[in-house]
Amino acid sequence: MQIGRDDLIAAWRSMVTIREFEERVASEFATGDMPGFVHLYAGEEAIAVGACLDLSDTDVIGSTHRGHGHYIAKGCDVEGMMLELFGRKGGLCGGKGGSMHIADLDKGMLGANGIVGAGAPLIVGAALTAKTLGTGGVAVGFFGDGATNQGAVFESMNMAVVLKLPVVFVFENNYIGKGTGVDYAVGSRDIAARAAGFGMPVEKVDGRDFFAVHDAMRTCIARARDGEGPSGIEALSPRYYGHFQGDPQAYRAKGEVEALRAEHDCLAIFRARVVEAGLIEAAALDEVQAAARQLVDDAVRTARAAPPPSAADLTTDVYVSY
Amino acid sequence: MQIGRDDLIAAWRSMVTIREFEERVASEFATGDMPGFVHLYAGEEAIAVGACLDLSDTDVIGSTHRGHGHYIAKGCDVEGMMLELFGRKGGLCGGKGGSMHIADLDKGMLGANGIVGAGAPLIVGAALTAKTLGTGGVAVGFFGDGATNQGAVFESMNMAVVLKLPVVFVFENNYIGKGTGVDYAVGSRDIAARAAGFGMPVEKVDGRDFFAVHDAMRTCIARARDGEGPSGIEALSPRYYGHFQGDPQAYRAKGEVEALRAEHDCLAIFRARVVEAGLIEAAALDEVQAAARQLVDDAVRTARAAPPPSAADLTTDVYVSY
Amino acid sequence: MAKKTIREAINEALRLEMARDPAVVVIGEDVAGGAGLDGEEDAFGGVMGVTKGLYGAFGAPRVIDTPISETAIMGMAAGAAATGLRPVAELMFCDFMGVCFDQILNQAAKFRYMFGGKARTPLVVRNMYGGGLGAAAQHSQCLYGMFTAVPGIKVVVPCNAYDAKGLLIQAIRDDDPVIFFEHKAMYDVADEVPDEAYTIPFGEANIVREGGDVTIVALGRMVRVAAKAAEQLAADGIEAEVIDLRTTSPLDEETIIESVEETGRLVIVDEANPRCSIAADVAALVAGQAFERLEAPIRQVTAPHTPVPFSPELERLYLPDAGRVAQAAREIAG
Amino acid sequence: MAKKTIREAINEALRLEMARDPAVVVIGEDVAGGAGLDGEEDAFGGVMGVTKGLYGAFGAPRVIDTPISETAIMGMAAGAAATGLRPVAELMFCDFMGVCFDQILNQAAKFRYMFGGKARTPLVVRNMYGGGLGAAAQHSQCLYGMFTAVPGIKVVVPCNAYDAKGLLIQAIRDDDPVIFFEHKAMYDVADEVPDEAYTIPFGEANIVREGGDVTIVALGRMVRVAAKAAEQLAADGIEAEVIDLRTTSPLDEETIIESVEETGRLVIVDEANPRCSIAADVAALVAGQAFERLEAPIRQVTAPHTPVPFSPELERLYLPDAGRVAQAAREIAG
Ligand SMILES: Cc1ncc(C[n+]2csc(CCOP(=O)(O)OP(=O)(O)O)c2C)c(N)n1
Ligand SMILES: Cc1ncc(C[n+]2csc(CCOP(=O)(O)OP(=O)(O)O)c2C)c(N)n1
Ligand SMILES: [Mg+2]
Ligand SMILES: [Mg+2]
Repeated sequence: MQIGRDDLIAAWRSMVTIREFEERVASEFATGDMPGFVHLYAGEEAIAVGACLDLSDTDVIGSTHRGHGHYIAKGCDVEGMMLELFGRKGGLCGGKGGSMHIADLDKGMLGANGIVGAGAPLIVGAALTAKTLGTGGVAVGFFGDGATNQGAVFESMNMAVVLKLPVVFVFENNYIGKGTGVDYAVGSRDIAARAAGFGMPVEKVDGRDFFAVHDAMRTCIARARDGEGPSGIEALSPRYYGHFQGDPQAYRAKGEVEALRAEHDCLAIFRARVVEAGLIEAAALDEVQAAARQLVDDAVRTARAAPPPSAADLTTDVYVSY
Repeated sequence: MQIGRDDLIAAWRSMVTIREFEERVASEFATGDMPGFVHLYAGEEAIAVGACLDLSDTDVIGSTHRGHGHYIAKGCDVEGMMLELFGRKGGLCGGKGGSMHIADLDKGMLGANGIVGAGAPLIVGAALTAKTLGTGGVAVGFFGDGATNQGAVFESMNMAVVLKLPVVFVFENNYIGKGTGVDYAVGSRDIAARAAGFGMPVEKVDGRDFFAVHDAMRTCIARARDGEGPSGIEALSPRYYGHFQGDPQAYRAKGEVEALRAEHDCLAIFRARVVEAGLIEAAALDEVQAAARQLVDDAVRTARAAPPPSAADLTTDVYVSY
Repeated sequence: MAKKTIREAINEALRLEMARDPAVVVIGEDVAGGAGLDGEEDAFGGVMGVTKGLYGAFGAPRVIDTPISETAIMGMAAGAAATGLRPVAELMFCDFMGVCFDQILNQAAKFRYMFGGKARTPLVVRNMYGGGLGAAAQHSQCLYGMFTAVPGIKVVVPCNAYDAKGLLIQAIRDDDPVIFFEHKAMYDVADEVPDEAYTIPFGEANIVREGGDVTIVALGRMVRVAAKAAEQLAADGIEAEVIDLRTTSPLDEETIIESVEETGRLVIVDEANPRCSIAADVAALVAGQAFERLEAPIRQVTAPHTPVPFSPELERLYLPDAGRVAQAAREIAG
Repeated sequence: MAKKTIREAINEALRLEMARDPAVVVIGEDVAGGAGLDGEEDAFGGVMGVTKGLYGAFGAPRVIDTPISETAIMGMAAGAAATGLRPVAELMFCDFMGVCFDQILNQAAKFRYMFGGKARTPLVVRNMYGGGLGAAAQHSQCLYGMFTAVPGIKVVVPCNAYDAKGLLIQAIRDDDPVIFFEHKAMYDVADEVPDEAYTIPFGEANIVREGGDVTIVALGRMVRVAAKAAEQLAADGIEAEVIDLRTTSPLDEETIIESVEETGRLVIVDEANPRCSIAADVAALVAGQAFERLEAPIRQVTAPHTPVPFSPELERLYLPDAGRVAQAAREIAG
């Protein structure tokens, strides 16, 4: 892997922005001022960022209920998302979608999705558009370990292979689906091998290692762009927070999360690597992280000060015309 | 494989009864007197019979839209089905179901199914009943090559593995799904391997060879009865008729069916084997076949003479109580 | 102007729009047929032959045969629509919505609202509905009511070849998801259809027959049943106004209400089961907005609350017919 | 008699029936929770904790955690029901019916009819519906209308803890498929609930409040909204009769019609979207069978024809409230 300094900085910026965003959302949600449900991505940053670093706005990603990280990794506006999470006017979805439906079609972010696995056929469709109109774009779909058991995901893998579409399936194995372990829910106990059985290459990587994810994705994306069809990666990395905020995580061992944070945090791994290799000096990384924290802090202040949607918004945007 | 003479006779009886039934339905349907759609099983008899020979009434099978063969192989009443196909009173489903919904729960025939793949979760459910109530029964589901691409089938394989249920998946590869070839529709081009990826053994066998099917099924059924969980077979055998009656089969090469009938017919293969091995003399086989033809002929006469359901039947059997 | 069947009219609409706009693609099982086999290409052209010839005219990249995976088909079409194509996806039988409803109910229908108005989803889902062919309980349902209930979806139920062509072209050019219902027993029904492209706007019901004594609202195949009943009624000196809804979402409330305000009497004919149906929906509309002018109970003529039976004798009893419609009208127009 | 929440009442109903009948099993995602992980067993007891403790009491063979595969869950439950078990399957949110509707619509609902009366399918599907928690468009819908439309299905929508327990026990002992709707914002609502098992028959609406001026029909969470509106109306001297449907299929037509024949006026309150809804269904029933006694237009108070918005301010506007119900009643009871 050779990644230029600017790209490394960009990757770091995305990763720390996601982390700062999620940690802050956790505390904001705890105040009770943030409505609905939020599912936090902290701990899995290296997957979204490694997967999206080489994508442009003509490339499309399909996200999950745990979509904040994918959204930021795809370069979408942080303030717009914070406003949306608070359900305010000016939110990226006008306050109508919220965390579970955060999207930015202009940036090729086809949306978080509240229906597990439902994003799979959608990104296959985005890939069909790219192939049919010859945009050169690829479509990348993110799916949790639990989602890999959904019929929609299975059908979509087969469809992408049959139609030889430029799709990359990213299986985010954080070894838990809500409160159920992957080794219980996935009968074969091997997501990558089961997916490969559909007729595409699927590589298993350490999802906490940005470089491993990026390397594997580079191969998948190149394959897709070259018209060789779909492929996938299974990236392993834990989530630090509960399934949703408020989940006490009784299904996890005591101290499990603390140990993971202390020993295998994806940010720490990235930082150590680039600093030790002398690619970026620690001070520069700190600067970027401070800026990210400031960005999130400003976003919260803006969001808390913003007005709610106006009553008229209730009945708009149902149809283009009716 | 050692199968007693009685069982061999029983198998032959089932196979020729299916063949006689389907050939007769083809001609009856052509008269225009048989309503709806019929999908004929002729050519695949060895699969249903090889799969069902060792099953009892406490074992449950789930069938497809092409269900006549499974129904007969499971030992259900031929006249009752013929009456049903003509939509007459006294039909096994009272004339309300027809060919696509032929069923006999008392005999463990959970029904043909008009929804491709929908039988998969149902037989997993039948297996759950067997396991929970300790009946010792197994559940066998039949699926075409096309059906193997349905989400319901994928989810069911995983569910059966996760819950370690006594299920046997029988994939009937007649290499066509309606008018689409299996090598187009199954991206991996290998149904058995893709299914095995779900975490269960799946053996590929020549579906025209009753003995090969029966051997493979014996292993699967034993495994299920011993509480070792699901398994499957992929059995290859062509269908002789169109997808449904009236289908000109333009998607097939000229002379394809004729060649298959002449060279690799499952009945001919069985007959040659048992006669050459001196297990059963040709005359006995002919006798059984003549009896089968008579049975079907009587069934048609009875059905044609039978009255339609009475008007009151329209609104009964919607609920047990309402 | 040439007589064309509904089958030909729909095929023509697809041809014209595919020729006009490279973003229009047809997706479904055996929409061409023969893929991966040794026989002819375009061997099916759709199970009823409706898309026959499109494969030859536009080729594989525009006429896309798929595995039997409706969730992937509908979702792929929805995702493609949201990113720049105008897919016409074929569900074959509307009954199959059971295996793929999520991609319509929770995805395509809600993109625009959930995403704050930023999405456009010009998706058309063609499907077959209705009884009369002995296709039994899983291949004969009328499920347009369930789609009508979903905000974000438009629902079209044409009753003749002229409307089928004009409404389908409108559906393809429309920027919202449209579910297009074709009655499986009507493909060979023919009438005058212009060769060129034309559109029929949504939300404009068609007054098939004028009359001042009773209003009969119908849709799809039931429009012909209603018209037949109107003839029987005319013989008794009762003049029925027959309204073909054409689209159930949007619904042309104005035309219905205006008519009932004239006649004071309403019969609704719907091939679907009665509960939470279009028949109930229209009755509720009138009971709320034209009550003062209503002079008699609103009568619904629908299928019973039962699955569709297989036997032709039972299916005939199951389906609404002109006699029952006329009888209902007589009871209230007396 | 002790006060119990709806959560406790449902849990108790499940406990009692599981103890009573070994054929009763609970199936769903995290109905216990913690499977294959290093933490506690029964870690969730259902996403809302409704099934908490059942795992400890009855163990894995009776309380079955599953992968995220609703089609397999519903189909497995349907197949198990048809072969001798009495499964209570949990769909979590009713919105998820989109991914598994076929197993209800085309399988469980139709077995008995398609198989000529030979099948029994004692299946219960528990699910959550409704808004108020900011769960947005894909987790807040009210889809009981779509199930009510399906012949072969029974639909239950309880509005308090006493009814929830009695109706759920009835559902479990019932030999037909039952879809059981629980409002996600009502689990902590408590009232007097006996400890022992009891059943409430289906198709018997509950007259929550008697009154002669106007009939207000409601279901689920809207029953409390209707009752609140009735109080406001009483202050203005308008006596409203409030009817809780309890089950939408079967529907207690008699109680509704008798009431409207007394009051001559009808308002229906339904949290669902308006098209082809229970509100429309009840309005159509009355417009057909109680027209002569009807003295005013039938008013429906429902959500608008839009998806459920996320922002609390918009969601509050989206949901019917007592003020709107009272206003609608005043308009026709004037
Ligand atoms: C079709 C459907 N089923 C169930 C749910 C409820 N649900 C939301 S997220 C989730 C767990 C998903 O686990 P996984 O796919 O591993 O993603 P993770 O939460 O670990 O990122 C479940 C069961 C849903 N939203 N949609
Ligand atoms: C969900 C669903 N999709 C499509 C159909 C239409 N259909 C009926 S049978 C069939 C082909 C099935 O092929 P296969 O599974 O190979 O079985 P075979 O007909 O070859 O026995 C199709 C597409 C259906 N009935 N149900
Ligand atoms: Mg996970
Ligand atoms: Mg086949």
